[in-house]
Amino acid sequence: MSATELAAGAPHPPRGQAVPDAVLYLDGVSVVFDGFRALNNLSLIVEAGELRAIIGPNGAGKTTMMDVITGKTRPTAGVVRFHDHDLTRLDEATIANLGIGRKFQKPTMFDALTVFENLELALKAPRGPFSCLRWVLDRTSRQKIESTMAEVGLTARAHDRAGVLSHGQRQWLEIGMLLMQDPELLLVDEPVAGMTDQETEHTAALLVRIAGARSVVVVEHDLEFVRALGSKVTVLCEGSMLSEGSIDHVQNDPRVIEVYLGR
Amino acid sequence: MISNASRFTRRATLGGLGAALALPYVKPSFAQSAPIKVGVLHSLSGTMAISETALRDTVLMMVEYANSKGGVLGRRLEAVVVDPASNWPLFAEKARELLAVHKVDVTFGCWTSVSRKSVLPVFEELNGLLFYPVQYEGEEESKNIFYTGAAPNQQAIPAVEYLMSKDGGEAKRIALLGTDYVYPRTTNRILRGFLKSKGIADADIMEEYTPFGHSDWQGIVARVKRFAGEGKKTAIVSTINGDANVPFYRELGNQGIKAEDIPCVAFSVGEEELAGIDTKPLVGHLAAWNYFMSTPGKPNEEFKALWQSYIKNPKRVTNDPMEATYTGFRMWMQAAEKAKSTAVAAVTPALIGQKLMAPCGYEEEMLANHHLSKPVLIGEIQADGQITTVWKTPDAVKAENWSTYIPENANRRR
Amino acid sequence: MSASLAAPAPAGAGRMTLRLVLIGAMLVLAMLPVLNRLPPDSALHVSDFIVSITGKWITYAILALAIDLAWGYAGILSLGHGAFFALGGYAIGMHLMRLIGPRGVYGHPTLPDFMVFLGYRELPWYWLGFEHFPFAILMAMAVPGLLAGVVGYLAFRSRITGVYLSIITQAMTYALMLAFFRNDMGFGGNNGFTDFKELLGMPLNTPSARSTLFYASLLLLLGSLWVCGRVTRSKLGRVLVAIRDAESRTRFLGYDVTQHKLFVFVLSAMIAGLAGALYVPQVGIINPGEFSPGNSIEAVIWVAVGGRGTLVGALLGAFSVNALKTWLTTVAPDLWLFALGGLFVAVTLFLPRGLIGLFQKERR
Amino acid sequence: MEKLIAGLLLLLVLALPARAQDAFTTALPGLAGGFSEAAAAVEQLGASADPRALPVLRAMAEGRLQKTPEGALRVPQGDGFVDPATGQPADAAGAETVRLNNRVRQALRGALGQLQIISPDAGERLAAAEGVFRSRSAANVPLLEAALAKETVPRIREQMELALAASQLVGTEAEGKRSAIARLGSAGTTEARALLIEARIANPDMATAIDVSLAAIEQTLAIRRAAETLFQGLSLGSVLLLAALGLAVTFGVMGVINMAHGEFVMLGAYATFMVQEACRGIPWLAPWSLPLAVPAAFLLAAAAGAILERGLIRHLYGRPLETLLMTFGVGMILQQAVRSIFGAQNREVTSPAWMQGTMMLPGGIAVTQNRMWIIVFGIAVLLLVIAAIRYTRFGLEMRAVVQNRRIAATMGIRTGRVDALTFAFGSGIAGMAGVALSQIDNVSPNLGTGYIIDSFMVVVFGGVGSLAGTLVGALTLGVVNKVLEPYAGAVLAKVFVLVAIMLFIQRRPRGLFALKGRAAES
Repeated sequence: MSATELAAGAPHPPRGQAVPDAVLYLDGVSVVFDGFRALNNLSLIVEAGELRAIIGPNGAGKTTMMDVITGKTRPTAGVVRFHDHDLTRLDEATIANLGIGRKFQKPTMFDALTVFENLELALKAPRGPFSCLRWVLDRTSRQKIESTMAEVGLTARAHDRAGVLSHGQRQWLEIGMLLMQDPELLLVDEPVAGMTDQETEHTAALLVRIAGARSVVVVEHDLEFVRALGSKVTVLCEGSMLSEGSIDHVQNDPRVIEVYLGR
Repeated sequence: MISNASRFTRRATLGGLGAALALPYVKPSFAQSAPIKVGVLHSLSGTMAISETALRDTVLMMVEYANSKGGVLGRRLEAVVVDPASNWPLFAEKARELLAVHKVDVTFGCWTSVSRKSVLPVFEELNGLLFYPVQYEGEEESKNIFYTGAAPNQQAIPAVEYLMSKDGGEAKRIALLGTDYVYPRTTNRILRGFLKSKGIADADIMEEYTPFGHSDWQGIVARVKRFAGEGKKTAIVSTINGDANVPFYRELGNQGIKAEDIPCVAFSVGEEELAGIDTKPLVGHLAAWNYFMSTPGKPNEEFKALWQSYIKNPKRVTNDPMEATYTGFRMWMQAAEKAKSTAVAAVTPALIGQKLMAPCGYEEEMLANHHLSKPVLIGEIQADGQITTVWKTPDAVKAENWSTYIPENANRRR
Repeated sequence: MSASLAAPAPAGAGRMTLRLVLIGAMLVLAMLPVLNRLPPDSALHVSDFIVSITGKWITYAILALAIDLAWGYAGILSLGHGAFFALGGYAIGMHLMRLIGPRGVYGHPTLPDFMVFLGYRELPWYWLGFEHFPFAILMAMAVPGLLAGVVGYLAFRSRITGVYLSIITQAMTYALMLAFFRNDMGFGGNNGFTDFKELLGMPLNTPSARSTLFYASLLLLLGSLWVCGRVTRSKLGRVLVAIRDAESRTRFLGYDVTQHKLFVFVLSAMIAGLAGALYVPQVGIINPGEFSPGNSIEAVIWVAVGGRGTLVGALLGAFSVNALKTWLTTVAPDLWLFALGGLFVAVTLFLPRGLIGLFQKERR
Repeated sequence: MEKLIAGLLLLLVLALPARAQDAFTTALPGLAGGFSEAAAAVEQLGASADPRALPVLRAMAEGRLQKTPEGALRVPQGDGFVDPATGQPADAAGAETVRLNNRVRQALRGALGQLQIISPDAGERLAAAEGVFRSRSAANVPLLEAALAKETVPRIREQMELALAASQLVGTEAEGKRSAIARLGSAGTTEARALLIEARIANPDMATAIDVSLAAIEQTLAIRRAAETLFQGLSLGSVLLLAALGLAVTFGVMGVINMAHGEFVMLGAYATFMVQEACRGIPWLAPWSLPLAVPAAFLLAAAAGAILERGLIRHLYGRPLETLLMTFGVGMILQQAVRSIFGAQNREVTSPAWMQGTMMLPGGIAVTQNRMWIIVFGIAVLLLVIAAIRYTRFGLEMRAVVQNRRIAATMGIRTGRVDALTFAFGSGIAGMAGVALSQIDNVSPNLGTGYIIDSFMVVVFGGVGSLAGTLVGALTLGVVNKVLEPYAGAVLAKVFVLVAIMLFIQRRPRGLFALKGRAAES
């Protein structure tokens, strides 16, 4: 059975119709670059408060899917909704302000600014130029930043420039920035690359804790980590969904074993 | 000979903000026996360098010449050269520097009208003395400036009269082509008035302007050809500025516009400009100026010899603005000797009425309006890049810087 | 995009010294017109020339500040800031032309000479209102601001960044230059405006007018420094740095990059316009040459030489390069382009942080 | 040819000694007089149909006729001089050239036309017919009819017919006029139109016939004008293409913003000048100096480019804005260096004969030779660039380095060397553009500054990194500019084009031929 058929056969409601509890709703999304199909008729539903892990081999379309959701890439076809908002018509900043936060595969932040300043920029607050000009850091905001710094273990480095942090610290800082945004949906791309086992464990716990109040989508290679998350898993392959279910379910799915795990 | 290092400048070597702050503590002071300072305000870089560097050299040549004759009033002359870099505000700044810092006694400079207009308030404020050596549009008068180039009546009108004469080909239709700035605009306005007075209808006049340095003349030359193809003998009057002339003449030659059919008379084209073109296809096209290198006579032989020995190149050409610089410089020397002073207040009245047998072969006189009387020469371009005179006024013509063909001049404030 | 050359904030002590130096420099500048009034034989006398040229440099410094705000902080390398400067200059130039009134050569009560001459019967509509000084000043800010707003909106919205933006802004100033060179535009063509008589009732070309303009420029410099400092030290300043270093990341944080860039670009253009408005009465001429792309690049180079990303660097660059240029065009009229060109090459190669980087290193 | 005629003349003079008062001898001394006198004498000599007049007038037209201080004329022949009045060798001490003005030149053209219309040489007959056409004299009708009766070459026949028509039109015979009007109507040239417009005023009775002919001419001219505008646009486009091609390589392929690009073009123009000066001493080489200049300009500019890349630019990779500023400084230095070496004045680069004048395309479309060659040259350079990139080892390595520097390096490609070569290649192309520009613009230190912004606009408009985009971009801009020019004027046309490009880039930030997909994102 081909991947397309599988995806088509997956249970989901007819196109364009909102699903009651769905926070994120992708249906029939395709992205074509110069003839190359990065996403092929992909459908995905993430419900409120859900923690979802997405795995797949290189080139499966994980990052492209993130790009589509956050408005960086426009899909060639398909529906992408966040609650009632059609994400295919919005730009990155608007999408971010709707409550979708993203952590990049390669930790990206502002190297010229300090840890504190990076978190301050991420803090949920009016984003317009005039508001930024008038912005004064009040006590609650400061406390929020400080508690986040404590959470990600960067309190000691508050006034160091982000450019001098180690790779692991940068991962933490970016997670911290994500927390500061206070988003409803978090898209987390390979959060534990470069982390020690202990840190990985800590991250997993953190994500599980967060997921209660918001939805979290995690893309990861590290199967141990995914197992630690204990969430529903979606397997992508060649731009389409290959399998979905618990980690045990997908690990035993022969198709998954064939294209991914079995290699 | 060229003193560039005043105390002001030497101390400023500190550079940077330091230099800016150090400047105030330095003030120039010159001893009584100090040499006479001659300011040279010509662009040595930028777009105008092509025309103005030769004038800088002419002034330097004249300084050397004057010193070889024992200086002026027994004092040595010293040139102060600055580079205003074809940048008009920089002209004003450099003029101020020459007058206020270097305390020059006289300045030779400027080519474009805008550079002159830029420095004019500075010369008036600081009561300096400027010799301006290029033909221009007139409509100006300053007690601090002497204009040794032609006014419009000393160039444009005789040239068009010539075109309309039997010898010039009896032109009945005129295409006025110019660079879009004040000299061509004014000249063409005066010419329009003049042509109207000669009974030429507006429909028989074509007027077109192009930007500075315009290099693609295909369309315009083709339009002139079409204009000429509507009957009646046609001529071109070109007030195209410096750089744009080479591509213009090339296009004229390549599109086969022969002087016998559509003669083109130019007002800012001299031997220097032609040096960049192969003139064989252009033989017979005309230039109206007040001096040509080919002018016969002893004064011109002396001038040419002086120039070619100074520049150490027996092939270098002379041109009209160089001659005007030379004439102005000689007249200033005469006036300073007459006034027994180089003070502006003394030299200015002494300059009026100065006469000189100029290289153009006529005796020129400085008039009360600070302009010269000059002959008008019409020359034809030759295959060797020289221009030979085919017509000239019998006498030197007095300059009218306020043209009678511009009606607004009647209301002019005096 | 370009690799970030993030200028680190000078360490606390360094920042303090820098500020002291800056205050000292400002005080010295403020003293110049006073020293100018001393008798000429006094050891501390400062010549008119120095006062007038320093006044001009101050306006250049303001322009440099404006460029630095856009480039050093927000990463917008505009090669068209000379156009904003020139537009501000034209606005005040129009006012100065209107003030000449019947004192023009042709004695026309309202029309400037060049219009009389080109056969205008009445003032073009876009000249109306310029007889009022406040209106002219408003326009000196509004016109550059509006142009920056339109060009910036179109460019930033389409995410034109880096060298593309530089090329577009360069084309903008080039197109304006060509347009203003046309006599038919009603701005005096190549000759532009000159021979101004008075401003706010005070005759120009007098020492007192010069010192007034000097202080006005200095005041504007301080005001611009304050505004730029206010912006760069606010959260907005940090957002700008964020945009400079990682534009798309800033978007994913929910910042509307177009708005922020537009804000700083327009602000910068308005400051440049005001600088131009003070420049013109001091040099006594405005003409389309000010729009030439070379001028804008040169102004950017002042900032590069001084050190971008620090406000003091911009000032240092503007003063030092212009002082050098004034000095060299007299001392070495044939060679100064070698020296200046060589300086630009050397600075970009060896001093990526500009002259200010030298001081910063020393202090560490 | 001349010798033959002179010989015949000599025989003639010997055979008919001293025919005292004929037209020739009466008119001859007038040539040495003032301009009006000379013009009148030339006309008389032309009308005399005396074969003795031909060598004298020809010498005069070519600026070889001498006059002695006493006012006697001398025609140079071999090493000596001949007195045209007697045909005997004579002494020419102190003689100077007889000067001409346009009026005399005009008369000479008509007179030579009259005398040469029955010349055995086809070229001379054609020129003669043109000369007679322009002199518009009714007196020429019999002469032309006689000449036409003998003429067999179609091209000359046509010109003679037109000359005849022009002569008949100013005559008195109504029948001749009518046929002349019809003949000129089919000529479709501006000269014919000028004649008819003038005739319309002189002959109100024939206005209808003339209007029909004029309308026919207008129609032909309108088509021709459109074709010529297209040619002008393509010509401007090819200049832009040449100026931008080098940039398309350095900016498009390497991402280096080289503000000194214009100065490399200028170096190419000066190289052309130097090659020309070097060839001047070698007569057989002189006409080929321009083709020789192409490799010379390429090498000079390429060497300068390689030095710039190795010495400076390579330290600034990844910092395009700094590169921009640095190369601006380099441009200043190069300009001033050239100014110091060659002087600020323009340098003369002559066009070889095969690049001068006008060429007639089918349909009577007149195109200038130099621009025609520049179009050809532009296309040739484009093909060369494409070939170099597609089919050479260097091109392959270049593409590899552009796509993935690290992998290219691991495969043994010396990336530094490839960078230097690529930059040198782009600069060399700029140098070749300089050869072409030396034929239409000033060879001065400022040559390059006028082209740099246009070149950038072409590259950005066409799409960075796409040679096809550069070609289409350059030609589009050229043609649009030339189509707008008659309506908006040269300046506004350019301003409109610049604004249009700026707006276009808003819509397609990556230009006409944009690279799509992930590769373009990074």
